[in-house]
This record gives sequence, C-alpha cells and structure tokens, in this order.
Amino acid sequence: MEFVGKILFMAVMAIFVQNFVLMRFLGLCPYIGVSKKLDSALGMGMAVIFVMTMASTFTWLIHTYLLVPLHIEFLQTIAFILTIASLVQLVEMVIQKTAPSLYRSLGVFLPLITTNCAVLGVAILNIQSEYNFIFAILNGLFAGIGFTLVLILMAGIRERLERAELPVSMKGMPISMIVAGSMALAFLGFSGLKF
Amino acid sequence: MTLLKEFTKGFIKENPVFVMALGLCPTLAVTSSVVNAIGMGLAATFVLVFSNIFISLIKNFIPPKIRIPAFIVVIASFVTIVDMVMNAYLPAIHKSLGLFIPLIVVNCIILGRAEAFASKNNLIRSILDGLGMGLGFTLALVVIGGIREVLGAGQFLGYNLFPETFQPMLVAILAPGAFIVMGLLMGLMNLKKKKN
Amino acid sequence: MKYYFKLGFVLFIITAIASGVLAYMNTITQPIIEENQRVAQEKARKEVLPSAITFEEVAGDPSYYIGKNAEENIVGYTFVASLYGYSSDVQTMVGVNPDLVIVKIKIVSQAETPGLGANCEKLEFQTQFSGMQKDRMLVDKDGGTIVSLTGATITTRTITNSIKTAMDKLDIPTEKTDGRIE
Amino acid sequence: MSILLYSIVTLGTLGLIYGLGLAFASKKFHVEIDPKIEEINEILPGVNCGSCGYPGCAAYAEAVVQKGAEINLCAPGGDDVLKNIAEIMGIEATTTDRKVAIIHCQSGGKDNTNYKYNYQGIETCKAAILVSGGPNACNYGCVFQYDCVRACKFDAMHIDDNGMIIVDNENCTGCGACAIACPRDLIEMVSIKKRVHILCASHDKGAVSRKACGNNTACIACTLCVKKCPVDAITIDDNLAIIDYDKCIVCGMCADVCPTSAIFDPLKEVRAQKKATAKAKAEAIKKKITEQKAEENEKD
Amino acid sequence: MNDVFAVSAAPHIKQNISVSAVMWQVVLALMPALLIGIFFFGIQSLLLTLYAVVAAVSTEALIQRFRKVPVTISDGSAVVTGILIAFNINSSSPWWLPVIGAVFAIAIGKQIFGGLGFNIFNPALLGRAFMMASWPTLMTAGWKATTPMSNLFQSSINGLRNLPSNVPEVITSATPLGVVKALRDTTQISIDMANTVMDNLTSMNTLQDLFWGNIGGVIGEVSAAALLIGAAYLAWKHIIEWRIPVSYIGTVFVLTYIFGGINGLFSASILLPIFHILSGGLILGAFFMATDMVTSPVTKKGRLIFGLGCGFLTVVIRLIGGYPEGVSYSILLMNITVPLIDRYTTPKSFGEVKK
Amino acid sequence: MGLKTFPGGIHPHDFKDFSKDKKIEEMPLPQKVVIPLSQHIGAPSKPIVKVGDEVLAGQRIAEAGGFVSIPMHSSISGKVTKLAKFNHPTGILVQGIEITGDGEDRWVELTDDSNYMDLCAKDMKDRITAAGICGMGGAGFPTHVKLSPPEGKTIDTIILNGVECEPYLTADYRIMLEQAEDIIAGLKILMKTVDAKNGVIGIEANKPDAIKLFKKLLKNEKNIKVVGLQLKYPQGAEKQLIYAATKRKVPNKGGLPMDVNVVVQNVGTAIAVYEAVRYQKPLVERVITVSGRIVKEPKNIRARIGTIYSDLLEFCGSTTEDIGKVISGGPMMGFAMPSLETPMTKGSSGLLLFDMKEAHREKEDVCLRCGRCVDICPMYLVPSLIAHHVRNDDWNSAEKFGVMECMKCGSCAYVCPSHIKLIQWIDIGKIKVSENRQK
Ligand SMILES: Cc1cc2nc3c(=O)[nH]c(=O)nc-3n(C[C@H](O)[C@H](O)[C@H](O)COP(=O)(O)O)c2cc1C
Ligand SMILES: Cc1cc2nc3c(=O)[nH]c(=O)nc-3n(C[C@H](O)[C@H](O)[C@H](O)COP(=O)(O)O)c2cc1C
Ligand SMILES: Cc1cc2nc3c(=O)[nH]c(=O)nc-3n(C[C@H](O)[C@H](O)[C@H](O)CO)c2cc1C
Ligand code: SF4
Ligand code: SF4
Ligand code: SF4
Ligand code: SF4
Ligand code: FES
Repeated sequence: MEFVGKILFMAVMAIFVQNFVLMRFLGLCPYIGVSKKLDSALGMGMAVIFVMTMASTFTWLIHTYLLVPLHIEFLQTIAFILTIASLVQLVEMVIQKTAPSLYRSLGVFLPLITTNCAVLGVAILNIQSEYNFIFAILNGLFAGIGFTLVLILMAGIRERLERAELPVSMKGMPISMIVAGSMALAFLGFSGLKF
Repeated sequence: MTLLKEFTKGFIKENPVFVMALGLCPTLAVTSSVVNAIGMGLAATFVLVFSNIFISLIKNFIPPKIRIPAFIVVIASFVTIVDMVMNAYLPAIHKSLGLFIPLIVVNCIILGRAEAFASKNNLIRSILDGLGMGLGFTLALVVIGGIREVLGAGQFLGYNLFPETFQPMLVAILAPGAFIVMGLLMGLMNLKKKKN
Repeated sequence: MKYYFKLGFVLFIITAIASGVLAYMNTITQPIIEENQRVAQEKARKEVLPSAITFEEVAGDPSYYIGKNAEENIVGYTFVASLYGYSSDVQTMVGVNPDLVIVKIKIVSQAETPGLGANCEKLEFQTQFSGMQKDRMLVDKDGGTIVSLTGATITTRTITNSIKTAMDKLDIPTEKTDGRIE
Repeated sequence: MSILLYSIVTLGTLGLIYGLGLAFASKKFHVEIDPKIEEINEILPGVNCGSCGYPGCAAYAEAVVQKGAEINLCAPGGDDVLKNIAEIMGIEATTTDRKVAIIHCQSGGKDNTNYKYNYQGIETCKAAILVSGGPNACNYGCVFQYDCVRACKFDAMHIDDNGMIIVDNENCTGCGACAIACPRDLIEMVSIKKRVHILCASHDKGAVSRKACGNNTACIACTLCVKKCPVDAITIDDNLAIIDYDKCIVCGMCADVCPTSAIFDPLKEVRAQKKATAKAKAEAIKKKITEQKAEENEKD
Repeated sequence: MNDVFAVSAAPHIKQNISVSAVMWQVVLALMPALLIGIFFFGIQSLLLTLYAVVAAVSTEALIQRFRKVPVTISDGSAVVTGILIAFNINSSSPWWLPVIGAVFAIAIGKQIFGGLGFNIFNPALLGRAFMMASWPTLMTAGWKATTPMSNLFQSSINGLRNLPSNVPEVITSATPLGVVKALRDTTQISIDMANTVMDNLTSMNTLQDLFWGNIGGVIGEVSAAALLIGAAYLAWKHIIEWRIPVSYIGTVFVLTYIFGGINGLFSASILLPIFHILSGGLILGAFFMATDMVTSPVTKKGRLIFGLGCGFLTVVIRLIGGYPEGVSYSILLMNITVPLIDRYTTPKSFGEVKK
Repeated sequence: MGLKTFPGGIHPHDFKDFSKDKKIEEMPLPQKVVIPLSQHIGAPSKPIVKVGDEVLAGQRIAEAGGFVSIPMHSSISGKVTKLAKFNHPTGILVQGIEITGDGEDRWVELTDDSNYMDLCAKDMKDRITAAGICGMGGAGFPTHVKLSPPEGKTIDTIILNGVECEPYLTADYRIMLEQAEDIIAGLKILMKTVDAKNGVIGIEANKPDAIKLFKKLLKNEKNIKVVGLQLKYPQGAEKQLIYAATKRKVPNKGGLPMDVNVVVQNVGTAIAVYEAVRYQKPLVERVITVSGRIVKEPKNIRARIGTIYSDLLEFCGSTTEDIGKVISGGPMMGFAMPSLETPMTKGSSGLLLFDMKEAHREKEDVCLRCGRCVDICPMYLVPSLIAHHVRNDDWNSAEKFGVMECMKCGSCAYVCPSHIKLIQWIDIGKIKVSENRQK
C-alpha cells in the first residue's frame, strides 16, 4: 500500500506539481516547437513518453552497474547523452522500417528528442534523487506523461489562437511564451499538494 | 562576411535566444538572478568556443554517418570539464545552476553551431562564431536575468535597489515570470524589427 | 562491413580520447571538490556546534557526528534533518548539546520560493531555534513559539518537523556527560 | 591511473558498441529517402501559397521528385527557382512567361459605382453577391468588398482613393490567388507583355450595361474593335468583347477605336510619347523643308 | 420613398442583445455583492474597486490606441474584469495592488491575445493568480472581518474563539476555509478538539453567517446571498446558463461529502458540503467567473465537463493542496483545457445517424 | 395540454397581431402579372406561349422542365406581352412571362368532380402534377415528387404543417380558420395518394382557435390527429415538426422525411391539392400576408400568382413611413428585395415592410464564444465554428462540422450578441462545399 502511495505521489509530483516543462524548464524547445498542431503534439508526446522511459531505464543501468563500480561517475554526462542519442536513433530506424505509418506520425519527431533537455534531465535527476530501478523507470514515464499533457494542452490552445486576432508582433513564439507563463501561473495551484 | 561581422552577428541580428529561440530551457531556468545568468552564459560560451575549435579541426576526419555522435562526444567532454572546474572553483554558482550545467550538452545552440557552422568553416571563423554566439547568449541571459531580478527581488547583482518597504513582484523570479518576460521581450524584438 | 568497423573505430577513438582527457581532469578537480565539500560541511558543523573542535562520524540512518572539544569530551552532536517543504527538500544542519537541546541550526540546502520560504536562510529565523527542546518546538500557528516566516508557514513547519523526526530517529546514547557547556 | 584506464575502456567500448549497433541497424533498417526532395524543398520560397496546386512547398517538392509534377508551377519562385529545380532534376528548363493579374472591370471604384440597394452584411465579395445578386447595379461588375486584395499574399493589389483596385505589376507574382478569390471571375492572368484587356465583364445589352456602369466604360458590343483588330484577335461573345491572347499583338488599335474607352492599352503612354516625338520630328522636318523652300525662294 | 432599400441576408429580425448589454448586466449583477462588501469592509472596498476598474479600462484603451484598433472600452468587459479583480483581494490591500493586478489582467490576460473573445484565460483570475504569486502575503494575510459599521454581527470566527483556551492558535486563521486547512495540516490538535471545531464550523449558525456574509474574506466573496441575487438576475436574463454552476457546485458537494471529513471517507456531516459551498469564492467563481463565456466551452456537454473539472480541482486543492482555497486556480486550470473540451464535445447533428 | 416540441429553438416576438384577425380579402384583378419560370426547386419550366398569344386564366403557359419541375399556368386572362428576365423575390433575374390582363378574368373550363375520392391514387397524382403544385410552405418543392416515393419506401403518415412559426405571417392561420374543411379534404387526398394510414395536423399553441376548430371537425376521424405544439421557432421546419409530432428522427447527413415514412405538406398545399383533384383547378392563386408596422392596413390577401408586390402594397393603402426594407416571406427566412417591382410566386407567404430603423443591421463584432448559437441550433450544429471555417476558406472543416446539415432557419444569427451574420457565412459554405462535391 505504501508502495502504491509512493508511486501515486511520484506521479502527481512529476505530472502536476513539478511539471517538467512548466516548473522545471525542461524540454521547452519541443514544447514550443511542436505544439502548433494537436496531431503532431500527440505524436511527439507519445514519442517522448517512450524515449524518456527507455532512457531512464538504460541510463540507470549504466550508472549503477558501470559507472559506480568503476568509480567513473564523472563520465555520467557523456555516457548518458551517448546512450540517449544512440537509443533515439535506433528507435527511429526500427520504427521507420517496421512501422512506416507510425513513423510518419511519430518518427519525424524522434531526432528532435535527442536535443531535448527533458530526456537527459530525467536521466540525471533519477540518479540525483537516488531512485531505485523501478522508481527511475516510473519517474521517466511520469515525467514523459507530464510533458505530453502540457504539450497537448498547449497545442489545443495554439490551434484556437490561430483564430485570434493577435497583435502581429506577438504571433508565434512570443504568444506561446505568454501562454506557457499563464499555464505556469495556473499550475501554481498544484504547488504544496500533499497527501 | 567580414570577420568582425562573424563575431558580432550573434549579439543582435542572429541572437540565438531572441531570434533563433534556441536553448530555451537554460535561458529561462537560470535567469532568476544576473549572477546565475552570467555564470551560465560564460559556461556555455566556453563550451561553444572550444567545441567549435575542436570540431573545425577534426571535421575532415569524421565520416558523415557518425558526425552527430562524434560532435556530441566532443561537446559532452567540454561540458563535463566545465562542470568539474566550476564545481571545484566556483561551488556556489555551480550549486545554483545545478542540473543545467550538464544540460548544456543538449543546448541546441551548441550542437546547432557545430552542425551549421564549425563543421563547414575554418578555425578562425569558428572561434569567432562561437565567441559571438556565446556572448550573444550571455547577453540575452543577462538582459532577462536583469529584468527578472530587478522586478522580482528588487535587486541587481545582489544589491538592493529600492527602500526596504518596496515589495518586489515575486512572480518575476518564479517560473511563470520567466515565460512572460521572455514572451514580452520576443514580442518587443518583433515590434522593433517590423518598425525598421 | 569494413566501413562500419571504421565508423565504430573512429567513434571509439574519439570517445577514448575524450574520456582520457576527462579522467585526467577528474584527477585534478575531484580532490578539490571533495575538499570543498568537506570544508563546507566541517564549517557548517562548527557553526552549529561552536564548542566542538573535532567531529566523529557515527554511521546510521541518518548518520550523525559526535562533537568533541579539545579535551576530547563530548560537547554535542550534529546531524542533518531533511524534509520536503513547499517546493523542495529543505536540509538543515542541527547542532545539539548532549541534553539534546538545540545549540544552533543552519539551513544547508533549500530551493523554496525566493522571498518567502527562502527567507529561512535568514539569521533571525535560524537563531530562534537555539535553546529549543524537541517537545517545546512548535510553530506559532500550532500554538508554539517559533515565529513562522511571513507567508511561508509550510516551510517553517517543514523545518521544525524535520528536526523533530530526525531527533526521534537518532539513537544518540543518552548517558549524560559531565562536560556540560553553555 | 586505473580510473584513466577504466574511463577509456568503458566509454570507448560504449562508443564502439553504439557505433557498431547503429551501423548495423542502419544497414538492416535502411530506408531510401530521395535527397532531391530535401534539396528542392530548400530552394522553394517556402511561402506555402499553394499556387502550385499542392498543399505547400514541401508537398510540391515531393510531387516533383516522386510524381513527376511539372517543375514550373511555382509562381512566386519565378525563373530562379525554376532553373534551380531543373538543375537538381537534370531537366531542361522552359522559362515561364511572367503573368500578372488584370481586372475586367473599372466601374469607378467603391465610392462611384452605381448601387441597386444598400448592402448590409459581411464584408466579403463572395457573401455580397449571394444577397439579391449583389449590391451593385451591374450584375457582372466588381462589388468592391476586396476579397481579391485580401487574397493577395504579395501586396500586389492596392486600393486607390476612389476605392478602385490597382494591380501592382512589380509585386504581382502571377500566383492567381486573386482570380480564385473573385466570385465574379473578373480577374484573369495574362502575360505581362500582353496586358491589353477589356475593362468590362457585362453580358448585358449595351444600353443596360452602360446605365449600370459607374464609370460609363461598359463594353456595348459595338464591334468596332472586332473590325479594327488587324489579327482578328477579338470576338463578341454574348454582348461582350473577348480578346484571344494567342493572337493579340498589343498594337492598341482596339483601344483607340472603342467609343466607351472600355479597352485598356498598357502601351498607350509609350505610344503617345512615340507619336509626339514622331510628330515633333515631322514638324521639324517640315519646318526645315519650309525653311529650305523659303531659302530657295529667297534665292530665286 | 427613398430610392434604395436596405438588403441583407436573413434573418431580418434580431434579438435585442449585444455584447455591451451582456457585459453591463453582469456589472449590474455584481453590484449587490459590492454593496455588501462595502457594508462589511467599509468604504475602502469601494475605493479599491474603483481603482481596479479605472486601471482596467484605461489599460484597455491605451493598448487599443497603441495597436491602432477600435477602442472598445464602452462594451463594459474591462469593467467586469476590473470589478472581479477587486473582488479577489481583501479590503486592507494597498491601493496599488488592484491597479497592478488589473493592468496585468487586461494587458497579459486579454489584450495580448487580441482582446475580447480571444483570450484563453479568464483575465481576472489570471490577474489574481499573478497577484497571488507576486505578493502572497498581501493576498493571504490581513483579512479584516468586520468594520465598526457591522459590529452588530458576531463573527463566527470570534465565536470559535470561545472554545477552551488550550485550542492552539491554529484556528486563528481569519477565514473559515483557513481554519479547515489548518485543522487538516496540523498534528498539534487532538481528534476530539478537531471534531469540536469542525462541528462548530458546520453548525447552522456558522452557515447562516456564511450565507449573509458575516465572515472574513475577500471583498466580493463575502456574502453568498448577495452573489446569488446577482446570479439569479443573470440566469433570468439568460446570460449565464445552468450547466457550469450546477455541475461545479454539485461536484463540490459530492466530493466534499465523501472526502471532506477529517476521520476518513464519509465522516462528514451533510452540512459540511454546504459549508464548503458557501465559504470561500465558490459562489462567486461558479456563477461569475467559471461562466465567463470567452473562456468556457461553447458546447453544452463541454460546459458540464468544465464544471465537473472545476469542482474536482477545487476540492483537490482545498483538501490536499497547498492553499486553503482552490476556486481561482481550478477555473484557470480548466481554462487551459477548454480548446480540447470543445474539440471533443462537438455535438453530432440532429437526427438518427445513418448507417 | 402536453404540448409537444423539438430540442433547441428560439422564441422571437411573433408580431402576428397586425394581421391575425383580418379576414382573407380577395385582391382585385391586377392589370399585369409576371409568371416566373422558376418558382420551385428543380428545373425551370419551359414556356409554350409566344409574345402576343391570348391566354385564359388557368391556361397552361409553360411545361415542366423535367420530373422535379412543374407546369405554370396563367393566373389572369389577357395577352402575353413579354418573355424576358424579371426580378425574382430571391433578388436574381429569372426568365418569366408577362401577361397583361384584359380585366375580364375569363377562365379555362373547370369541372366539379364531387366523387373525387373514388379516383385512384394515380389519377389523383396526375391531376396534382397537371395543376403545377409546389410546396406553399416556402421551400417550393414539387408536390407530386414528394408523393412519389421510390420503390421500397412506404409512407404511413402525412403531416400537415399548420405551424406558421415565422413571425408576422398569418396566411396559414387564416386559411385554417376559413377553409378548414378544404384542408381536411386535401389531407385525405394526400393520404390516399401514398396510401398513408395516418394524418397529423401540427398547429402551434398561439393558434388555439384553429386547434379547437380542427379538433371539432375531426372528432370522428380516428386516423387523423391534431397535434398542439409549443410556441417555438422553427417548429415548422420539416425535421423538427416530424420529431415534435411523431418522435421520429429523420436521419442526418442528407436524410429525407420519407426515410421515416413521413411526408410533410403545408396546409395551403393541401387546399391546392383539394382544388386540383376536385375541380382540376391549377395553382394560380394563394393567400399572402402583407404586414409590418408601417403598412397602413396589414391584410391577408388572396392574390393571383405573379401579382406585382407594389400592387399588393397599394391594395393595403401603402405605407405610413419611408420604407427601409422589403421582405418576401417571413422575417426569419425570407428574402430582402431590392425592388417592389417583383412578382409574387407560389411560395410567397408574406410581404413585409420595415422602416429604416427596423431595417438597420449592426456590424459584426468578434465572436464572444457565448455558445448561444450552439445551444439553440435545432440541428445540433456549432454555427460559430462553421462560420469561422468558412471565413478562413477551410471548406473541408466546414463540411466536417456540418454546413450542409444547416437548414438556414436563422435562429443562430437571431440570438448572437455579437451580431455575427452566421447564416451568410453558412450560405457561402454551402455553396462552396456543394461546388467541391460536384468536382
Ligand atoms: C508563488 C508562491 C510561492 C510560495 N512559496 C512558498 C514557500 O516557499 N514556502 C511556503 O511555506 N509557502 C509558500 N507559499 C504558500 C503561501 O504563502 C501560503 O499562504 C502558505 O500556505 C501559508 O500561508 P501563511 O504563512 O500565511 O499561513 C507560496 C505561495 C505562492 C503563491
Ligand atoms: C426554418 C424553417 C421553418 C419553416 N416553417 C414553416 C412553417 O411555419 N410552415 C410551413 O408550412 N412550412 C414551414 N417550413 C417549410 C417546411 O419545412 C416544409 O418544407 C413544408 O412544410 C413542406 O410543405 P410544402 O411542401 O407543402 O411546402 C419551414 C422550413 C424551415 C427550414
Ligand atoms: C457571465 C460573465 C462572466 C464573466 N466573468 C469574467 C471573469 O470572471 N473575469 C473577467 O476578467 N471577465 C469576465 N467577464 C467579462 C468578459 O467576458 C471578459 O472580460 C473576457 O474574458 C475578456 O475577453 C464575464 C462576462 C460575463 C458575461
Ligand atoms: S494574388 Fe493576384 S495580384 Fe496578388 S500576386 Fe497573386 S496574381 Fe498577382
Ligand atoms: S474579388 Fe472580384 S468582385 Fe471582389 S473586389 Fe476583387 S475584383 Fe471586385
Ligand atoms: S446553424 Fe443552421 S440550423 Fe443551426 S440555428 Fe443556425 S441556421 Fe439554424
Ligand atoms: S452566438 Fe455569436 S458570439 Fe455567441 S458563440 Fe455564436 S457566433 Fe459566437
Ligand atoms: S534547451 Fe531545447 S529543449 Fe531545453
């Protein structure tokens, strides 16, 4: 029971209270870049959830069974990014070959993910927070879900903003930033959540 | 393009933050104070310059298929160096920048410059480009950090600007403030561009 | 196939060089970093338990240090209390005398809201804990005497509770020492 | 020192494994993408105007490479883009003749044209013509709600003081967006060199259309132009003169004879100037001759 | 007879209604609450409201002038925003608080999106969230429950102070919701005492005070009765529709009944949900802010979902969140989801679906 | 009373007091009529007379132009004076036949077949076809087509539409009071032609005397029901009426009444059918309401088809103030006309005159997203979104959101606080989408 409670708490923290995008400033580039259309946002979100979970898994293994025993934790950054980059590329190639339709809706976003702070961020945070293997994977999953949630919400809003008579100089990036800020203001409502 | 222009283009015209909107995460995350902004800016500049140097040196030996992984290794190495050095000699700033130092690796500015510039240009130009872009990045960070620190804490570089009774607008140094200040600055840039 | 081995080889070379350089850098910086951390902790311990000269680590969960003065007498203990506050883990270094009366506390790590919870780093706030005992330690909102930070009751409660739970968990040998100080 | 060794070995091995893994994967899961698509996409202007008939530049690039679409469809890109695409595709470029928009109505502008009722509704042409056949007295003419101007992405259509629409031939790329937007089909794309056109689209009888036209420049189907045209480029179709641009040689004769000035001659001023200089020359010669004669007379 | 008739597309008759009529009626409907606010908190509340309204209206005018678009301040929407900003602060706030709040609300909350009809977030609530994040102490402390004018009433909170003197200061919080929050947060109080306090809070007396407004709180939320009068007027004029308020309040009712008690599920008396509904900004939020048409779904089903979501989030924040009150955040959070709700609740056209 | 209704809809002020209690008056013979050749949905009729021909009232002057078309008859006796394009209530120019009257009102011979109910269904239908009847409720769909369901479709119920939910109009109300027996006779004929077992007459609650009258007359008819309906616009719209009266839902996306075994006809149509079958009298006259605040004497007039509106107005004593707007039909769905020199058609149910103030239409504001239009749309559409997509030339989305399902009842535009001309946008959308579909 306690275990379930812990997982629930972790989920709520990662998705709402400490949302990766709005509160931790991780993964902003795709958040702004791929939120123009709901369909792409969904594709990107799914891709990110997948990659973040995978990355959490592999980086945790590498850290725990390679870097720590050999006392070469200082290679963390370089080992993690290599792992993530290769992982993403591998996934991309596999999907492209085996599921072309999935690739068309999802795969195009994969290269973007390599340079997404959120993925490397969650890998490092897992280590910093000293999560065990299960929690590390789950944290990756929840962080990805949190990212996807705000990405989709943002995409919905931006599709509606297409209809708005915005001041010309606010179109595009600037208004997205303002929306993100307003979303962050609203998400402050979750802060202090405890149970 | 003259060498001077190569250097200065990153300040305003091709400013990586305002114009190209790259590297948004550190831009917003570390600009709650000017000190952090400078720290981050200089760290990124260091990585930019040295990875540019390195990449323009080794570009001819790298087969195109593994160009990206190779660049990433180079960049990651410099990032790790910065990380270690700052931790050793500037522990305070290192602590407040926290996670975002290793994340310089994935900062799109750096990989972007390596890809788009250093892998195609000679050493001198690459250095100037890296330096210019890095300083442009720093400049942007300092501007944002300055605004946020003054509004949100009533301070600049840690010095109080206002009398004790002043109640600063806290939101400016919180997450929402970061986004909104950034959005307004970008809008302002657009407005100016339109006027010209 | 040969081509691919070449690719792998180039990547190998690059990573090898990189890791070599990094390993070298690490040998230079690592001691400094560790020293920094040690000094910082030592300083913090000194700060919360000024009468101690040397500290002796006692492993446990959480671990604590026994502070001894020049005469090798136990003058108190220090430990780190930590709990999740408003938006971050707040870590407090606590120094207690052998009677478990707080000598001093110091917030060593927090990322609470600047201007609110972050004010817990202010001296005025920290000094009010000096001289407190576990059961008397209560935030004003809960009927105690600890004046909470304006607009940051949560942080205040967090710190107070974290110290309490840490004290509960510590199994400091209760035998009294004669070498009383202060 | 062992750390150094560990580092090199670990990371090197990681690098090696990843490199090999990717290499292997890239071979196993290789998918051919035509690099030409990318190249063409980069050359295209990227305005996504749709004048090529594809949903955006990227789609056009794909269509060129994979479906063998015509390479001269991009109007905004013009000859430069055409040449570049031709180069990439290795095809001989056939340069497009630059076309611009002309408007077959000049009924005096929004403020001067005649109206049959006071239109109260949304301000678009396509809506206005649906309400009782359009507010203007002429059932064929421009309703001046400026759908065409809004459709133009290149700022090539301007509204003058009278509310009349002027095509800016400099900016016009010939994309044809305005022609599609106009619900009265008043806009036609013609070669910039052949901009002679009828300033009227009314198929009403002469008297009716003349009364309705705010500018009195209606085509009344008097057939004078038809008779005058040296290459028989003009025909009358249901009370309206139509120019066949395959035949038109831009001589401007039709415009000269039109009793209602309903034909636009782009070279009118040039011609007038030419005429003036010719006249001046002739006069000079005449003068010279008279002078000579006078001299001769004097001599006599 | 004039020579040209007017011609337009059908329909040729039109309901006598316009944007400005709607807005000014909302202003009218907010007046009872303002009057009660002035009655309990003094003339200061009126001044604060005026500051906010003037700031909102002039910001709107300035920005529209700058953007060179028609100035539409006469439509009254900025006035509504201004009033609601002032309604969201307490009467002892400094004058600049509502002013800055209103400027932010109009500039960032509304005009930057293109003005009326295009904003995603409820401007007044965005303004409130902004003030809350910027000056949390001003926004949460310093409630003044009564002024000399209303001394005739006995504040329920004062009534609570008559409890045994060993009740810690935990319940000195000036708003009833603050008390509930403190009860849930603190571990320093015995179960018995907590139950006594709870019982006191949900007593008929307290509820009456909540209903009439004899409590601490922000200017606009103080009297449920006054707000309900305004809401009834709007409902009668068909300006607000039942779905959002009903699903919102209904959800709060059910959830607080199930989870609201301090001794586990279903431990609350049936009066607790009523206490939750009457206290805090729920009535103000449910009838005047969640119903803001610009920032709520256009479809009927969507509005039900919207109300449901608001109710759920409000209860979550009140019971386990960091704040005693969750109305404004919950509405803001639901504002974010409106485009998606609209998208997925588009009704199917009338008629049996053809196979 | 358990009044029935449909979901959605609005409650506009009904303005029927102007003409509600005015008995139907016979319009004196006009000097001139213009018979447009498109008075109905479907192919235009083909003229069979030349300029100069002498014609009698009731004489066929144009043939049906196809199956979905009707023949036209001269409505007065006189001479054909012009074959040209004339104004049409919809505002466009339409081919028509002008007949200048001789003032004598000479008719073709009419029969009186009192045993008309013994005719077989086919003969009845033939007479209806020959009489050139198209729906008189406004849409103008040829009646004989509705009465010829394709193989496999059966009709079990005929609904007579006596709703007249449009404000101002009272023509149907008056004929229901004054010609109730004819209407019932027409209904019985209609039922026989398609072998329908049930008849329903739907009447709105604001005509209680009509409901009472029909209830009385139909006391002994087991298979004909009178259904009282709540007062709500657009109760008279076909799908809504069918739902209100029978709880049947016509399928969306292009479903027709016959898909739920129903045919709906206007009460006026029923009279025309009765006269056509019994007397073989073609459709050459109808009742029209002339109304409006500024009309001197608002009236319900029985007038010949093709009468020029200005003549009708003169018969009502012209107006008291300057005319701002002239509407053919009801105020919700009728057409504003640029000119009064326009002939009335078989579908013309009203002529309304507005002064300048009533004619004034506000400019559009931006959409408030208030959702009123969504709430009241009886077709469950999202008019604001459709309008937005049309505005942006996004025809696919417009189609996806159901432009083609809209019946243009105008309720949405009526309630919009931002004065958005929703119907106008939807109209553009309909045209573009059907153009695209044809491609
Ligand atoms: C933007 C923001 C930041 C906040 N930061 C803190 C904080 O760092 N620490 C804290 O204890 N409460 C914080 N709060 C919580 C509020 O101040 C809240 O009032 C708190 O629950 C206790 O209030 P009190 O101290 O007035 O009783 C914050 C609130 C907001 C809106
Ligand atoms: C919005 C709307 C309102 C209508 N109102 C009426 C009405 O009040 N009376 C009527 O007879 N027909 C009305 N109609 C027309 C009917 O839908 C239908 O066409 C008619 O009853 C069929 O009879 P008909 O063919 O005899 O005209 C309305 C149509 C629409 C779209
Ligand atoms: C029923 C109703 C509720 C409203 N509620 C708010 C509100 O909560 N906050 C606000 O700023 N404006 C409100 N307005 C005014 C207006 O809709 C608001 O300024 C728009 O959100 C600005 O685009 C309301 C208007 C109406 C008709
Ligand atoms: S829209 Fe018309 S005027 Fe504008 S560029 Fe295209 S063709 Fe020329
Ligand atoms: S679109 Fe056609 S009708 Fe409209 S303004 Fe242009 S030319 Fe005139
Ligand atoms: S969308 Fe069509 S059917 Fe719906 S209310 Fe508007 S006009 Fe009527
Ligand atoms: S009624 Fe008008 S303002 Fe309201 S949602 Fe519909 S179109 Fe928009
Ligand atoms: S800097 Fe681009 S995702 Fe973080």
